[in-house]
Amino acid sequence: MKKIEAIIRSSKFESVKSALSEIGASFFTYKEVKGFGKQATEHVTYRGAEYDLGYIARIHIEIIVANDSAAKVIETIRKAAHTGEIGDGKIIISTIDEILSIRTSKSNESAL
Amino acid sequence: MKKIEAIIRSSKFESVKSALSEIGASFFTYKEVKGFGKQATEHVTYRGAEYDLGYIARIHIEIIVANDSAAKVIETIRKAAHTGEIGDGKIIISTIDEILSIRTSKSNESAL
Amino acid sequence: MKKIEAIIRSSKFESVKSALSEIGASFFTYKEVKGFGKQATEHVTYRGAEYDLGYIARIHIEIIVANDSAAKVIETIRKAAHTGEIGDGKIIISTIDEILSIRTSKSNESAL
Amino acid sequence: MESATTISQELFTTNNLWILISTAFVFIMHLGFACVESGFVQKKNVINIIFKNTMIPAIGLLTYAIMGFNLMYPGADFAGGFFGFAGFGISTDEAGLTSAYNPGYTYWSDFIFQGMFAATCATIVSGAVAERIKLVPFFIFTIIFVMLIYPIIGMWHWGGGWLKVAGFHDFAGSSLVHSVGGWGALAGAIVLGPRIGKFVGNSVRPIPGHSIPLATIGVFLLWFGWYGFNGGSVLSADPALLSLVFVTTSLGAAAGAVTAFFTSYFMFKSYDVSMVLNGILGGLVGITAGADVITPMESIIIGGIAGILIPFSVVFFDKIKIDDPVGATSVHLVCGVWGTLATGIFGEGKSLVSQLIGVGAIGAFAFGTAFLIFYILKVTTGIRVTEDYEERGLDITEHEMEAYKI
Amino acid sequence: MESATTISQELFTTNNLWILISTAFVFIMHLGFACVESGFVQKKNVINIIFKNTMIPAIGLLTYAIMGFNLMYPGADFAGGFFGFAGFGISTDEAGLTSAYNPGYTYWSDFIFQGMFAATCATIVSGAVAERIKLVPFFIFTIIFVMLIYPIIGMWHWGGGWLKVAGFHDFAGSSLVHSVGGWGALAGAIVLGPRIGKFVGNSVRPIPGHSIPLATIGVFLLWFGWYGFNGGSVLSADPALLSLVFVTTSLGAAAGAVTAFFTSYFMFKSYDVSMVLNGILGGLVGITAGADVITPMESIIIGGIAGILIPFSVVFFDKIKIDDPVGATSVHLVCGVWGTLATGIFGEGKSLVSQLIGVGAIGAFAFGTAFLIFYILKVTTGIRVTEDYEERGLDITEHEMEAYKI
Amino acid sequence: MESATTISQELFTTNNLWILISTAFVFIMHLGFACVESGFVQKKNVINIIFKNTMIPAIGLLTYAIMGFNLMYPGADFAGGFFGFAGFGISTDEAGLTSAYNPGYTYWSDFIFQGMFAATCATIVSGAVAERIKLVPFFIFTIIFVMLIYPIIGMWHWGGGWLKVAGFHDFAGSSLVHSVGGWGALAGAIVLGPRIGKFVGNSVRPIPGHSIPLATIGVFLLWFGWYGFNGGSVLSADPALLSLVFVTTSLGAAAGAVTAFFTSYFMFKSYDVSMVLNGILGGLVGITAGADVITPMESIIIGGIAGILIPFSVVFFDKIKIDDPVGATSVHLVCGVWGTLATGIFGEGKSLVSQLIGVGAIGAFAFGTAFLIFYILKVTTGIRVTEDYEERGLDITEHEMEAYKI
Ligand SMILES: Nc1ncnc2c1ncn2[C@@H]1O[C@H](COP(=O)(O)OP(=O)(O)O)[C@@H](O)[C@H]1O
Ligand SMILES: Nc1ncnc2c1ncn2[C@@H]1O[C@H](COP(=O)(O)OP(=O)(O)O)[C@@H](O)[C@H]1O
Ligand SMILES: Nc1ncnc2c1ncn2[C@@H]1O[C@H](COP(=O)(O)OP(=O)(O)O)[C@@H](O)[C@H]1O
Repeated sequence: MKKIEAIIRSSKFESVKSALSEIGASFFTYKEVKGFGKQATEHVTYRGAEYDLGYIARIHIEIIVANDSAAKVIETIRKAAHTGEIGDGKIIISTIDEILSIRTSKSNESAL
Repeated sequence: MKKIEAIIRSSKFESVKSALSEIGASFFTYKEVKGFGKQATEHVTYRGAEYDLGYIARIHIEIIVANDSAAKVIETIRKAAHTGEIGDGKIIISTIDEILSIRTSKSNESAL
Repeated sequence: MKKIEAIIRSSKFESVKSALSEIGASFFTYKEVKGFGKQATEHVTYRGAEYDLGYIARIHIEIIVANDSAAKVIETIRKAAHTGEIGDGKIIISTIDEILSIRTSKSNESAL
Repeated sequence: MESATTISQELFTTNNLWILISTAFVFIMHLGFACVESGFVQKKNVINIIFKNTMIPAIGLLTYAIMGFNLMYPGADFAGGFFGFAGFGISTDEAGLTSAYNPGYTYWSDFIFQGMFAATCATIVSGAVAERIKLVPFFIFTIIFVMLIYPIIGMWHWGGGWLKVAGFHDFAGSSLVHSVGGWGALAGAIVLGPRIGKFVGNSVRPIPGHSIPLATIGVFLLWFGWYGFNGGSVLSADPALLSLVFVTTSLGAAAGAVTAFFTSYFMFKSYDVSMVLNGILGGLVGITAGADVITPMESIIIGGIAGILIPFSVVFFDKIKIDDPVGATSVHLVCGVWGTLATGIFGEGKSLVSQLIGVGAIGAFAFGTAFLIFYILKVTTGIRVTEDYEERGLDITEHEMEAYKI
Repeated sequence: MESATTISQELFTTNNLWILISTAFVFIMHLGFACVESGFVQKKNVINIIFKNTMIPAIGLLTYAIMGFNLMYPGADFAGGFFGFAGFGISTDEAGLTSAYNPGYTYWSDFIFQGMFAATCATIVSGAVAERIKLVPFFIFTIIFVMLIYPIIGMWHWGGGWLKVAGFHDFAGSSLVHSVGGWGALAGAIVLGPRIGKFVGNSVRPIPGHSIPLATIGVFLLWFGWYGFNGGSVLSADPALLSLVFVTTSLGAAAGAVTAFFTSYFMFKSYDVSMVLNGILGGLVGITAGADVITPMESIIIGGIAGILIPFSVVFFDKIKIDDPVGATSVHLVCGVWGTLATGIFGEGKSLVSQLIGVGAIGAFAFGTAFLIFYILKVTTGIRVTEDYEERGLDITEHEMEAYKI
Repeated sequence: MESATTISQELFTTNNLWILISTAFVFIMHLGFACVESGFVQKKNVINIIFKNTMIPAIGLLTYAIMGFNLMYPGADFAGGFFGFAGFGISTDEAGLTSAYNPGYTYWSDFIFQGMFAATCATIVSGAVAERIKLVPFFIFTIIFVMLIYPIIGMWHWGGGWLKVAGFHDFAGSSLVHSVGGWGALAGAIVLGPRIGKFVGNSVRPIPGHSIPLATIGVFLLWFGWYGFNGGSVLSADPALLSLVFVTTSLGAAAGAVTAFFTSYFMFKSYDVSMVLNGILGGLVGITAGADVITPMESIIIGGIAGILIPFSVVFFDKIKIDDPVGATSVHLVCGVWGTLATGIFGEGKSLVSQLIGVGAIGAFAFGTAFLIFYILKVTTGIRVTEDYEERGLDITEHEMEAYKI
């Protein structure tokens, strides 16, 4: 089983979500995170003093898939989240030992 | 060392927390996340237009344990988070290279 | 490629951030999480009833690095986040399969 | 106040203007209640409490126009009685718009000032039953309580009924408004039972409110509105009495804050802002029955004792496992009763016995009827949401909305 | 009202005091608008709407001092006309500060009460164009709208112009203030187009507001301020008329809440607090044109129909793909027109024909000029922020600030 | 104003009513301060600032009743003096409740209106020392400042003391209230030192407030309350003067908003809402000393200059490393001094020299005593929380509570 983590632009979340559901991968977990990267963070002012907001608001998606669907999911996310501008984000793939469904106690492919 | 991630119903957090502390596993980290899955998301209305809230509020627990206690922790979480209704969530187990205590600089078992 | 997760005191975030940028590791993602550990959680009162807040507010940093820079990054975080008091937090290191840049489609070292 | 025949048009205009401005002040108390109660509930039940507290003044004004006003002020024919009714609807002739009606106000001013008061008692209840009551049964309760129970009790004293004759004194409603609401709150909290997880075994698990700034805005708006609540109850702009009422009201609130601060510090060893906020409200409720007949020094004593009562009362209701998320019973019932009795103790020419009779009669009737209504609703429509709804929160389940997207 | 020559200094003082207190009440409506509009927009555009709604009353007061007041009240020379101007700036002689100017108020009171009204119509527009309009063009629109369009239309009726002569009746501004703002809102929403993602194909994607508590505070403050808006429009403290206006205003709002509740429940099967809040505002707008000439019972009917119109109107504008984030057109335009017509139907001695003429003329002029201004701005400076700015939100992009650090 | 012997009961009633309504308006300023200051601090210190700003008016009213009132208005025996005292407590005879006391108000009205003012200066200080001061020492400071320092300075001018004789003019307190608070704020900020991390080397690290909507609500409520602050200072409902004061107050605030907008735009190239909000407050503070003796046009100039001063002042205090989280010194001290001087420049028959003497004497005494109190507290009880407390926030550490559960 693979865990795919994608750190994407908040503004691209809707399109990634629908792209994923089109290929049938509509189960996942996400949260709002803050990112530093090559993209300059927002430049803001408060009471006359300028400063960097210090981060870019991003969405972190976590999705567990069977080994053979991983490539397709990765490609789908990459395409849907792509703008070509600095700040598009990263996809991180790792191997997990097991995923277990709390409801059914089944594991791996049958847990999904 | 194993990393156990559990994505559970927010309403089950208290019972998972006390179940874990009963078996002595009272060190962990958690955050609020949003999940998509088989459970239909909340159906809401705003100014006359219906829509899906688009997610279910969930809690994501992350707990690092020694290999030999993993099975017990997993089973404890599974039981405490179980309702049998769609939407109970998943437990994801993976192997980590190392855990390091910032305070003591000790690693693995002795870092916990 | 290594994934380094650090769960640190919120109050140490600024110093970890600058320490990382000094060694050139200025790309990462973070979020606010809540932690249980040996450190007693805040003791609070509400309308005459005392209770534990039930958690300590922490920052969870996630940073992907090439294998050979891992040690340096880990040591940098450890030093910058260290106070010696209970509650300093943990650093978790694991091996990932791959990191992919959404913008360039390059992977691993060249994705960073 | 001069008699109706001799008052000048100038004074009548000023008096009437003050009653109307007071009406607007009392109106803002509804926002005060909405803010206090929504601030003290969990994030997941905010829409629900706002929905109730927005509908309540609307329901209150309309039912008061339909029959409340004529139940509460049935006229001289029912003087000294227990019940009277002057017919449905509101209307007046030309004379009703002059000082011939009353030297202090026109018929319309009378109606709207009293009508704005009416809904207050239901709003008090909504706080105590928050986070677990079903919406429709609550509205049924509200309508009955505001349209019938409140005006009937009000008639006993302000409408010239038997309590008036018995020498009872309740200037602006420590009993007639606040304790009536408080008794309803108590009845509701008992019939409903506590929120899930509030009492586990013998321990009390606090369920903190989601926004203290919101609750603070509410308390200050209530204090502000109280200048109309007590000030308008002078029923004219009479300089001597009105200025006394402003002073006693202000000092009562201030004293409540200070004593609640010290008492809660000694009890809990913390600077608990929720206690100070409730202390202010307790002081205001306490001062309301006698604001016209006590001295400023006495107002400090009465408000100060109210502020001391608050933390004890909150702990007491927790101990007997009555779950009142916003402290409505402590503020409105306990301090309402205290204020009414204090008027018998301190008020010149007032009798503690009459006050006790009033407190007892009002308590029996308000608590009894409220308990009955809630109980009948419980066994018919049901009054409590399901466990699942309660855990997920009423906003998503009953209103299909979230209060915040932050 | 007695004539200027006979009124006593006492009555004059009371009348004038009421106008000034009303001014403060109307002022607080600007906070009400700021809260409603910021509560109903997304978190990322909160600073932007607050910025606008803070600048608007400032701009409104200053431009009204510079020329608005003298455009709206050019004096008897222009009676029955379409346009008049009494010169730049404000000033008065001694007599302007006595009842010789007017039995109800001094010259300064007249100016400041009217000036506080002036900015309201621009505030209404800001809600409808929220989350996507550029700041500077919006301010240019505001200045022209408040300094020229609003006073010219106001002159037609309140300034003694042709609509006055035509028998038109708009007591406190259902048309002159609210529908003028509503027409501007409609023009702006049309010229700008909908927010990205609001209409996808044939489906409507709701974009929920970020804080319902904030919106609720706003609605209650507006209701509170309305006592000054309508009450002050009596232009004296006359007890009979003023107390009637308080009653009709209150009951209209209450009826709007109740009918919006039922209508939206039957339409959407949910207890939608945003509809109830808009229902209250609709009731208030609806009652404003005739608050002085209808009975309390009629006020319930007028406010109640306004509350029914609200959910239908919201759905209608969604259907024709006009995106109005806060419902300004439904509240101010639809209910403003309804209130004006209702005055012709219910108001004693009022003519529906005159009301129709007024509604038509005001609509044509307000919509036409607003559309023109927005259109010219669109093709010159541009009025819409870039897609990137819209997605990231105007707070970060235009103001370099965030509304919350929670 | 007619003399006491000739004023009619009607005018007396209206005058007195206005003073009491003004009292309620001034009361709401305390909510305004609470909102502004809590909005401009970090989320972790919200309970703390709310706690202070809730206790301050309570403390202020009680200490003013105990001795403040009789220190500030010791009576004719001390005319022209530096210090006087008429004994502890408040009380009056029958005559004190008639126009024999004063044609504008009763004794009780006098006390409560002045008492509501009293706490304002301590509230101003609380903003400047926010996020790092210990609670108990702050309350000790507050009690001394409100019970002694403020009334003594007030006596110099309003109590008929030496500044009165010297021809000093401060209508409603640009100096007596705002600059006194501002000097206290400056002293506190200096003795305490900046928050951790505010000044790093030569650079200023902004620490943004946690809720701009909350701060905005506060600013609007302050503007609203100012109608009572300045309007009530007319000490009667005199139509000519009162309406002028409403106009100058409104235009001063509006001008402050507009010039702060432009100035901050030119300085920082951004539309900074925090500057506009402070600009409004600066305009209001600036106009307060002369609101009764200047023309509307002059009020625009005075308020406009105040709005220009704000951004420069904020930057200046940052440069000299005085850390004032909410900008209290810029708003209340800088604009308070400016307003006092402006009265000497523009006010008919007013002398700039007298104004300078007043500004100097008040500054020396207020800053000197405040510095001394803070310094003594620093070396005795300590005034600053530990670094650990400051980093974790005062809400959790001093109050064991969190402001939000969102
Ligand atoms: N080494 C890293 N570890 C973890 N997260 C990273 C890393 N590098 C980038 N990110 C995340 O990806 C986001 C986008 O990266 P950025 O360098 O700005 O643009 P791009 O991905 O187009 O090169 C960052 O804001 C951060 O959240
Ligand atoms: N493949 C997946 N990857 C990541 N998270 C998942 C995945 N499938 C489910 N989840 C998480 O688990 C939650 C529960 O899943 P759901 O399918 O609704 O119920 P159940 O676990 O009972 O089958 C989801 O809301 C989501 O947060
Ligand atoms: N086994 C664990 N798994 C996941 N997170 C942990 C674990 N142990 C500790 N943590 C995280 O590290 C934080 C600090 O741990 P704690 O035991 O309080 O102090 P220390 O790290 O100094 O021993 C906790 O609050 C928690 O967020």
